[in-house]
Amino acid sequence: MSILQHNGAAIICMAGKNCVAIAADTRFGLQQQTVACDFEKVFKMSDRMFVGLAGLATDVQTLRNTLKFKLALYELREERVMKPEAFSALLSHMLYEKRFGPYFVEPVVCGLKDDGSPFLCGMDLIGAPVYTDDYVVSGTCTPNLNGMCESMWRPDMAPDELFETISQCLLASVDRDALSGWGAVVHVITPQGITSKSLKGRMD
Amino acid sequence: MFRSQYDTDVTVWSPQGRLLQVEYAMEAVKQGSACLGLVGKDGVVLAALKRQPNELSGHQKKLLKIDDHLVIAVAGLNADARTLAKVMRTECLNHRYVYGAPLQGARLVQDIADKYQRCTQTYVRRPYGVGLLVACCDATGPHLYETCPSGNFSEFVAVAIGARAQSAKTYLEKHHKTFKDTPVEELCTHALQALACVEINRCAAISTPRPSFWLKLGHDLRDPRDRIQRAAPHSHPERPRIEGRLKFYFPTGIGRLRRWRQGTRRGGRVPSRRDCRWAVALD
Amino acid sequence: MAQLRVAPGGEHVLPKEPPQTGGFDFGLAARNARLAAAAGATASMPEPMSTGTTICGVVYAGGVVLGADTRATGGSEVADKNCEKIHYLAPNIYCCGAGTAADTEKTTELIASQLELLRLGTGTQSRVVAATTLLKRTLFRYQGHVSAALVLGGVDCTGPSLYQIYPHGSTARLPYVTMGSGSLAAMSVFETRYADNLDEAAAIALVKDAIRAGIFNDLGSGSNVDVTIIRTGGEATVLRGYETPNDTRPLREAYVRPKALVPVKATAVLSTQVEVTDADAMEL
Amino acid sequence: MLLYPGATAAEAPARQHTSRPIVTGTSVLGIKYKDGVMLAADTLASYGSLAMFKDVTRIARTGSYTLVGASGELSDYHALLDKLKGLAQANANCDDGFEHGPAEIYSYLRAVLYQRRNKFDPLWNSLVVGGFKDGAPFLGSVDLRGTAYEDDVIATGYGSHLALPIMRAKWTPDLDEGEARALLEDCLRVLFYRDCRALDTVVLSKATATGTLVSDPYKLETDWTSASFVAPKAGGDGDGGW
Amino acid sequence: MASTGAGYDLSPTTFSPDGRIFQVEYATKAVENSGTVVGIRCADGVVLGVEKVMLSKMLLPSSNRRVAAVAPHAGVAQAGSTADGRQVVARARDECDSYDDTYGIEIPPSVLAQRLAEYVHYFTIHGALRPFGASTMIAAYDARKKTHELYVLEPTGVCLRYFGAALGKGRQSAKSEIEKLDLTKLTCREALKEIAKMIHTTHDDAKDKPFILEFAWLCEETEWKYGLVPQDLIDEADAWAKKELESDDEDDDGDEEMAS
Amino acid sequence: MDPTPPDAYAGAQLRDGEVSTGTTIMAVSYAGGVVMGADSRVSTGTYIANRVSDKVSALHDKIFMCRSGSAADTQAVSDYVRHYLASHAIEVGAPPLVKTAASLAKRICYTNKEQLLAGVIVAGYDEVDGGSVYVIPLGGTCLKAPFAIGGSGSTYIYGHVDHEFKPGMSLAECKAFVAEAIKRAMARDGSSGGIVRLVCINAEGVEREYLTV
Repeated sequence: MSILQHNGAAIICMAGKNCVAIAADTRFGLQQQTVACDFEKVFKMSDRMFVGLAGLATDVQTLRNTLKFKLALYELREERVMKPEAFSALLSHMLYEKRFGPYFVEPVVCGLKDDGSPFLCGMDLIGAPVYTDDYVVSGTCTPNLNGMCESMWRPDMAPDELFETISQCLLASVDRDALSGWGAVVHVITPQGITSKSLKGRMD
Repeated sequence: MFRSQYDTDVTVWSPQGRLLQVEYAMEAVKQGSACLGLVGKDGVVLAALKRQPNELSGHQKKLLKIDDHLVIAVAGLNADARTLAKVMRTECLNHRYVYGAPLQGARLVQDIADKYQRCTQTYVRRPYGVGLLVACCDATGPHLYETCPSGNFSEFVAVAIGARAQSAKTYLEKHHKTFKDTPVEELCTHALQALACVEINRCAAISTPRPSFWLKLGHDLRDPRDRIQRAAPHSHPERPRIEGRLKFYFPTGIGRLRRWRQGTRRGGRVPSRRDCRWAVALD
Repeated sequence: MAQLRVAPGGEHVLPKEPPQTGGFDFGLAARNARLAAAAGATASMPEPMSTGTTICGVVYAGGVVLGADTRATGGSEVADKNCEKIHYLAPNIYCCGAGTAADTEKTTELIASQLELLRLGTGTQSRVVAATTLLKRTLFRYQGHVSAALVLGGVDCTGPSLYQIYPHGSTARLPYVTMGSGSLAAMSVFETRYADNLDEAAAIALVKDAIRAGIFNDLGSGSNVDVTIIRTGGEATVLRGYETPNDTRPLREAYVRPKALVPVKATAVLSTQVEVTDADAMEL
Repeated sequence: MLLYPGATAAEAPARQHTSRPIVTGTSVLGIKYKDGVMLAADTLASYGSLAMFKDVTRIARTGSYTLVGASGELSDYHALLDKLKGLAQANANCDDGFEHGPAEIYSYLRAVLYQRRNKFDPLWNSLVVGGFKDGAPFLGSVDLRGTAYEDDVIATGYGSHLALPIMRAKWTPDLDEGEARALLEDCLRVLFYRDCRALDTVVLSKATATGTLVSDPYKLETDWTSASFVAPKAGGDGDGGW
Repeated sequence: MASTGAGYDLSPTTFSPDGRIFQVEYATKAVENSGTVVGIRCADGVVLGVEKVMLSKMLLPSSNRRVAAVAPHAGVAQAGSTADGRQVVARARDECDSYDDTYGIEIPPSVLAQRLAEYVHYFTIHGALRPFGASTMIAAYDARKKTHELYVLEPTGVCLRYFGAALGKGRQSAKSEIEKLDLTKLTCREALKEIAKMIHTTHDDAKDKPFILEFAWLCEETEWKYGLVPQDLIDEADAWAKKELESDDEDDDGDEEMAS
Repeated sequence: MDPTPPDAYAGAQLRDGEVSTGTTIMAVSYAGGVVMGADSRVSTGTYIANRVSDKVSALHDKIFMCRSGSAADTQAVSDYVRHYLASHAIEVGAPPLVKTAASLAKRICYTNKEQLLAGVIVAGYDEVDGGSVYVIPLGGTCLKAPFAIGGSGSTYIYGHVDHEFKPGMSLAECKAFVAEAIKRAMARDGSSGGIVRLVCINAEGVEREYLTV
């Protein structure tokens, strides 16, 4: 088993029309054993931006703290909110800096750009960015997630439809993955605000 | 039959250079009911008389399918035939596995004949007491072979073996020159006529000619459409007349055959000319 | 079930901003080695994303044409269907990358920035050989551990030139070059059809067919053909998605999904929370 | 076999197997064309990287209809040809006009290679079987695991990387003999350019309605004339170093 | 057979008081009753001719071959039981194959003959076996010595090299006919005709079953490869033989006698 | 299959302490016969176990085998071939062909390839084929060649022999060709050395020569 699969995760970012959503499961496990089912792995980085961190829980939390620190420092110094494009570049470089001793984390970033259009970015553990305009996934069941999203995603979804789609994709995927699931959260980001919902999932 | 001191062991030659045990084994073939086969333009037909050993029993199994392209008819000790058929089926399957194609009939027959022969040269086993007619359609066309307990085998245009096979042979010898241009549908008629000769000469119709097995070039027997074919004897211009007391099957529906005895049969309905077709089906 | 807590004593000590020393940070290397040792033979270290890749380039009468497919893979999984493998180095120099995605991305980015600085310093157009030299020095320093296999093409005052750069830092200047897992397929096209002094259309067609050979014969390569043309004079045209022989979007969109989704029976919405959109940054 | 006088058999360490190719041939190519099937291969047998034998024909006729070409271990190929010779003689002995066709030879080889693989003693070859019988061309390939497939174009070894893309792009079912030959020669040339174990001396063979034929070895023409090959420093910068 | 029936003739492992092995002699009887087989080593090759008795009108002419190929350079013709003969043929093929595999060259005729003789002989020394009821003529070419050779292997296991030999019913008259020929000059094509005539002569149409001629050869013309003789040559030889016999009959009418 | 065949030597290994003919061997055929040659060094590791060995073993009156690889293995092979060849010669009543000797050696080397470390050259004279040379490297491939070299020293002289070999050489030219090639290999290969042994085989008979360097 890869160390990336030690704790289990499933995360999706998906773009709609002038909205973007991020969904993640909430399981925290130690290999086959489930320890908690309220583990956070997506984090709000600004009012228009979330980051999802799938991988080794200790690195997830370390990286979250480092990111929050850097973000806060940036906002203090620059007196402006960091754009998702810049945030992704920052994260990518942070990861690549540890090219030969990486964090075991594969992040996804989603947010709204200045013009309100969606921004999506995924990365491998050493920061190779993948920019897409439909969806990105990360975690222990990426084949499932990719398969679901590949068939369910459509252009220009409204927030409600986006929520429905991303939820279905996530729940269906984790149902076929032993290492993720046990509940989920979905955040839908629109220019008007963020709607967060907790989903009930299978608890087995 | 005279008693000879040379006739109890297969491995003993008689002073005349004969192997009497082997010859006796060949007598066993003549005890079996008659089988015959004919090679035509596009296929081979096998036909056999099926005895019912007992009023309460079913009929014998005379025709055994070996592979999609190869069928045998047996006369003699049925149990011996079964073991040979098993070997033949295995050989055919092995060949299909290795070469992805059907085994040439001649090669199989030679192997089987060698198997026969080995029993005639060692002390430990008795010779096989069965003769086979092997019909096959392979890469070199339709073929008909006969094997016998001595280990000899021959290829024929037409041949009959078993009890009173001579009558059938006589019929076949009379017509065999035409067979090579005859399609199997018509050959079936000849086959049944020849078998009928056996029964007529016997003057007591106890068993019946049951449907024959024919193999046609290029036909896959697994195709259900090929499994049952009918041949209309009336279409054959030189069809000889059948006389005497003979019973035969005729179909009242595809695959379902009803027995009928002329004039006397219980519950039998006298067939009209239209109904009177020969059934040729997978045995 | 208990909420996972961080270490006793509250929040982690936030890391200090690392000093701007450049180079790689090996801080976690020892820990990772221990983790790997502890996990033993059952564990495998994660594989970074690689660009399985077909990349190539050809010199023609009026410049250089570079081409690339757009598939990125993680193991056998397609990680990105439409990634960009032709990287900008300078206005007159572009570079295709194969190998570990992050390495090609970051290495070319680094060299692009060094070239920019050099141009600002010298006020002249970047030389292709300079880019090649910077790249080979960088790669050689890391002894192949930085896994970038590159096809570098550009036009400068000496005319068009095309280089092949291996991850260990060796280079070769050639009229046609292929790299990546699909390089054999692409090379088969060049070796049968290359000629000196092609015109631009023929060069583009040749590159396109070489990439297509990779896309259709090599599983590590796929999706679209990207083409970049750099003409004598240093003017470059980037044709992203020059050909998209594997576009499935029309297919997917043609499929009409039932309007009303099956209601998510097992997942009730437990809480709905509308965030205030203009939160104070300090609150973070 | 003992190590030194007085050593016991138990002291002798297990000998490492040589279950790997030693004298090897590289790619074999095959295509169907209008009149039948054409196979081609170079004539090199390598010993590691040593070009040991330069005039070895790696395509052989077996029976009247079939060609068998091989990449991989040469001794195993020769052993297979001996087996096929036995098969052909068995057919001739029968005197009944029947001979195995290419499809049957292919199936037979598949069975042999698969059986050997199951004994963990594989015959280290990738074979290409081509032939023409009963009006139909046949082209198939069998590898050391007994994996077998038929196709219109087939390349083994390095050819599957370098020649297949060319053949797939240029092949059509109605190639005439000249076109087929040109296509195979194009592929062989690319293999010579780009495969260290390839040679520019090749044999071509064909199976058509009139039988099978294997050419004598002949040399391919190769091209080394591109201006930048001739004068690599024409641009002044060489390979990019100092 | 003077001492038959005395119980000394029931096993190949039993000698009779006068030192004979009757079972082997009886097996030889089976050969003597068979159709005639003639083999001639001519100047330019070896010809094997067989009188193949056709037991039924419906038999295919190609059926029950009495000649068989065993290797490219060797073939056999057999008299006696065809079933027994096939075992010898199978053994011959095995010997040819394994010799080629081992030594990389075709088996020399003398070695082939020797090895087959050992095989056949084995069946004459075991109580659980019986001797073969077939004799085998071996025609083969020695590529090294550039000689073509004819051997006759009998059920006893004796195998000798011949210039001309005959087996089966008509062997006596055939042998005397062969002796009249000049085998140092006779060509294979001529031999075909002579053999056809011999077989026709020995065949009694009234008493014996109908037969067809079967010929195989190995000669310069076939590049020293064993093969069946083309049917048109057989037909030609057959016609020539029949015509010769008719004219002989006419001659003989005067003499009132004909060699039977 | 794997497009890149591994190094041929990698699989076949000597056991510790095994005596090996780290060797240079050679055979050339000419119109009337063959000339064979070998160095004389036999080593265990870097110790010379025998400095005057004879690596050209007689298989029959006019057929010889040059041996390279494990001394024990190649001796066993040549012993078997000699045995079979002797009985074969009696059976056919004539001197065996070189082709036959090669076929026997191939059969042994091929069927036992897992167990043997033997690369040999079989050469000699017979009345059918004249002089002929067969090479049987590791793995048991058997090929006929106008001339052949083998053993660890051969790798140093491929270029030399390719350049020097001319079809249709005389006996004297062949002898000079073999002697020179083996001397050059001995000069550069640490595992070859000692003296050069030549064996000339033709219709007249067998003649051995012993050359010191």
